[in-house]
Amino acid sequence: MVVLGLALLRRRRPAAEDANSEERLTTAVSAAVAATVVIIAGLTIASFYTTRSIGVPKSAALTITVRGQQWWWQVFYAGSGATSGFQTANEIHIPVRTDVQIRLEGADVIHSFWVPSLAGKQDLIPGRSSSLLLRAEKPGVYRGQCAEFCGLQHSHMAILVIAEAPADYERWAASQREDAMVPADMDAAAGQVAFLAKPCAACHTVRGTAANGTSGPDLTHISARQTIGAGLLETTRGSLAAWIADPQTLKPGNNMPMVPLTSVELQNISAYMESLK
Amino acid sequence: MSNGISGTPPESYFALGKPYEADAYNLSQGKRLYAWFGCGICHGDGRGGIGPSFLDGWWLYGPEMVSIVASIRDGRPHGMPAFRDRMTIEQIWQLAGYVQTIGSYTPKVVAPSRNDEKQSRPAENRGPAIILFDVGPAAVHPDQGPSP
Amino acid sequence: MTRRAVGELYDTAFNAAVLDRRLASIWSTPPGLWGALSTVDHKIIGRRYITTAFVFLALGGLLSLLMRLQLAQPEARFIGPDRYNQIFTMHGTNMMFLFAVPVMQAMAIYLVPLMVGTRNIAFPRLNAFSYWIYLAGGLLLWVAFVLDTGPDIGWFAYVPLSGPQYAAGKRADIWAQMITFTEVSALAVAVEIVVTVFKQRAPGMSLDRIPLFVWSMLVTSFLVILAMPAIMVASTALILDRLVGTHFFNPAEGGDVLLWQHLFWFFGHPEVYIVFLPAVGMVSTIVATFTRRPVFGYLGMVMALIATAVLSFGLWVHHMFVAGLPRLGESFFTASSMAIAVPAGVQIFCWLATMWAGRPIFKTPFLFVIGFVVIFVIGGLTGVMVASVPFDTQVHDTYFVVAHFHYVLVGGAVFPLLGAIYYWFPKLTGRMMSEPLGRWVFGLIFAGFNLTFFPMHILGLRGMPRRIYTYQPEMPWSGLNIFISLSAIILAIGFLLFFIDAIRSAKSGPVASGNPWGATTLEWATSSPPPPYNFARLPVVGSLKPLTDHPGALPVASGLRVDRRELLVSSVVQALPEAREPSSEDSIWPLWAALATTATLIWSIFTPWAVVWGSIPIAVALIGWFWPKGVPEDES
Amino acid sequence: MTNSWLRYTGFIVPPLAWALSTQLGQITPYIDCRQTIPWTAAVCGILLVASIAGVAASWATSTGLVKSKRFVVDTGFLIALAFVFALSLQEAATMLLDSCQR
Repeated sequence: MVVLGLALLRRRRPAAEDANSEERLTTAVSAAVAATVVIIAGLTIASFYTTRSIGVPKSAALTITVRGQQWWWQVFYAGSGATSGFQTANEIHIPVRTDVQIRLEGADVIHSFWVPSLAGKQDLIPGRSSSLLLRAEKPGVYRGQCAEFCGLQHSHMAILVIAEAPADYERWAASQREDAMVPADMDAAAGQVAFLAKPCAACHTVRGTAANGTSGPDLTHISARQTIGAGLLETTRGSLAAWIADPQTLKPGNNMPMVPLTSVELQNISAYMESLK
Repeated sequence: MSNGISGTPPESYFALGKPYEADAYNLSQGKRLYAWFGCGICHGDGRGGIGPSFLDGWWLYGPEMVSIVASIRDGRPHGMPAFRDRMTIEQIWQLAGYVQTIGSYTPKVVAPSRNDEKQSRPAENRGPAIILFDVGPAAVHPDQGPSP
Repeated sequence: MTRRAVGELYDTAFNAAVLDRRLASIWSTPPGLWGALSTVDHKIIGRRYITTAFVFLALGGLLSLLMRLQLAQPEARFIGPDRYNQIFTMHGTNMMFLFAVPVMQAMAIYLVPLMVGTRNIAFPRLNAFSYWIYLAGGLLLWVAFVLDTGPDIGWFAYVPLSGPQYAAGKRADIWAQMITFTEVSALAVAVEIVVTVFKQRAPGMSLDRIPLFVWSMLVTSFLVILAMPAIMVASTALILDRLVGTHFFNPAEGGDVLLWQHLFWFFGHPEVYIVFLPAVGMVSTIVATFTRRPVFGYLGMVMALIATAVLSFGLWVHHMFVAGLPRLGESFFTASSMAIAVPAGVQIFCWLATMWAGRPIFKTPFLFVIGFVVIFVIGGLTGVMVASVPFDTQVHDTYFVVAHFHYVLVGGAVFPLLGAIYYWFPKLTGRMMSEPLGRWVFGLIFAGFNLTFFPMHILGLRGMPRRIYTYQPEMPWSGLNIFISLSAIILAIGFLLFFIDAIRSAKSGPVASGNPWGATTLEWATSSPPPPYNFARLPVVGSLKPLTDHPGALPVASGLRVDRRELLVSSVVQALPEAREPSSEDSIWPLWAALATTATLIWSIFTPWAVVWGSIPIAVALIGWFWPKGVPEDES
Repeated sequence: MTNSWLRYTGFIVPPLAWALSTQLGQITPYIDCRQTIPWTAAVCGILLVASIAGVAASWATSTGLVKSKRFVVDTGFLIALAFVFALSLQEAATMLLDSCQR
């Protein structure tokens, strides 16, 4: 196909040939078409070989289920035998140099799971399940993003894949399995009371408390995650307070309603959130 | 604008021609609030459960918006909690509009959209419910006491 | 011929001047508003169609500038997510359904009857109807957008996002109904063109003597007829899901979300070729004229047109490579997508051979063809890349794909179209467009286009997904985005200059002769602009380039009546004359029918009962339409 | 009579075979994956042979025609070649890829 470009550049030579060059033209065009056929066939075969090499193997060491929600990622780590499973959001931890199978489910509309540096993308389609293989060779934080247009906040639907040494990964997983910490200081304790009394608990789960809502992300270890709002803001007490005070200005159209709170309640709840390591 | 209860609806209610009953956006918001605030835990998808049904055509306190708003805002005896601290008054009106739509026996011009899930009853946009869902007047749950 | 009744008048009885007067009185559109509303002249309707489509092009261009404004810097707040989603949906929908397809068909409405040497398109009233329906669909969409209820679901409106639960309000309904409008009009035009080409060719114009533009429009029309029903089924199912409560796309009730994608892309991929193939015809015509020789490899070109058209129906899954289908099945589509590069290559090589052997004259239309070749080859290369499954899983839904399809569509269709406008403008208006300005237009658009869209390839490879209304400052995208936004201004200035040139030239350009370019096809055999009856006597064709063979006057056929609108019907393969056929006179009923249909379709967004009650005025309009009026055209 | 019919097989058989193969290619991988018989490859192979036969038939019978008829047959023949090419690429895919791969 690159030959096309060359032919195009050469074209501008004044061509004052006679009509009897018709046959040579036929030969040239036929040859060019034949060359195209050969090149195309070669490319296609190469493409098939590549496709073959990126398939999902029959068994993976770890399986993580990711559900796409408008507009965040719900992540399930299954338990096995004695260890219990747990839930997190917008952040996946994986051990390095291990094949990790990501099972993808669509909860509402079609999303697409895409971590460019680790693998190609795969759609999350309601009513269907698909899967994808991740394998990180080097530890690090890999950013991913929803690639299929999924509504108002398609732009703010990022996911972090954190690849770490197997020991670090095990430590992280163990801490995630724990229930939420009991608030240590006064503010956080008051925040917990307010959290449970206000509608927060209707949508969010904090394991170890009465809060067991399922329509929002699991907040049991929210402060251990790097970002809130699906990659929108870094997790700090300030950003947590800003988010709780007015989620609709920070991420217009998202599914968290503005809950009327007094400034003291807001302060306490964000202190409580920050304490959920 | 005296309407018999305190906590009057937002000014826009009358200015815009009762938008909470006749505006698809507000009904959709009400539908989201219905899910977010766990109404379904007691009232199911409108067929009732722990709490009374909306589909059976019987309103314990009448089908008017003000009384539905009052029920949501202040709660009612026998288990209906008060939501006045959990929602803004506007949200309560939106939710009330939606609740009224669930039990509507005459078709409304507007409706929230149906859900992509298993259909256990006629969707809101298929009103009136009675054509397809005629359970007759249901007995009041014993805990709810007699009709007022 | 049949026995001639007393009182009938035939063209054999008159000399040229009298004949022209007679024909003009029977074929011309009466002046005034009523005449304008009831005309069935393919030239007037074609001009209207083209103008309307270009208005939509300008509006769509404004939308894209708004998008570039918003994306010029990270976390910009010029446009909120809701409006932005409406804007990109409108841009895509508008460009595909209201500009690209209609403008190609519009060119055909104007040119095909002239190129095949007949007096009007087949089914002229249906033609008028299709324009009104198209206009109504476009207005519906734009009025909705202005009222802030424009669709916000992307131009391919994937369910469930466009379904009842996630697309509240009437936005998606308006989108789906707009599809119905444009499909009805596109199907109507396609049928007219097929019949015109098959049955109304000038005597002697056998299948191997049809101009390549006519071939391309014939193939395109078949594509429209075969592809559009898929989208009509899809949009109807969507509307039923949304308004009536069916569950075609609801997985919880046994529906399937992927069904939409299959149906949509079964239409959507041929759609690309519906836009591209007419452009192939335009390029072939322009190349032949400006290299002073017929296009090399006529047989190969026709084969490439047909092969591309058929193959285009087997490519749709390459839009769904990341939907989790079996890789083996997907690879079948890789194979087909790769194979379609072969006919595309044949076309390119044939044009290059023509240019090589000919003596090129570098006028503006030809410059656009050169631009087309350059850009389309780049678009073709990236096309081969995205046809590969492993590569596509990375770049799917990123700016790489945005760049790719703009290269293919703008490069492959808009460039030839602009060239075609410069080329046929004298025929359309009787005046020439400005040559120096034309060179500026070409230069600005070519440079602006490449500067705008080439960096998008890089953005895509750096991981920028499409359809995001903003991005965060820490992403490595902001530099290129501001560059693209600035380049878009160059592109916009180029288009602005084009519109200025077109409007100015239409009013006061130099007057054109009948055949200003020295072209060889039949549309140049009549005056510019053509008289209402196109040809005083229908030409007879003996080769591919009738005007070169008979530089003076063409051989003509005679024996047609002049007291009614009459044209000649010929056989499909050899184009031997078969019968004289009346052509409809002007009628206001297509407009009434279009209005009744429009009212019904828009009403049905609000209640399904509209379909029942709306059928009454439609029936009335159709009865009026088909009622015999006792005019000479009604005679068998 | 038979000749005139055979002439157009180039036009008709390969596109049909290709369309059929493309469609079946969406269905048979699921069956292949469960069983061990490579249905996809078999079906695609048979269709490829059929389309080559169609091309050959139209080639063999396309002599001695009126120019405009000859044109139709020749066009069909060239089109057929494009589809044979597409089909053979599809056959290559069945050879190289595992039908269970998603």
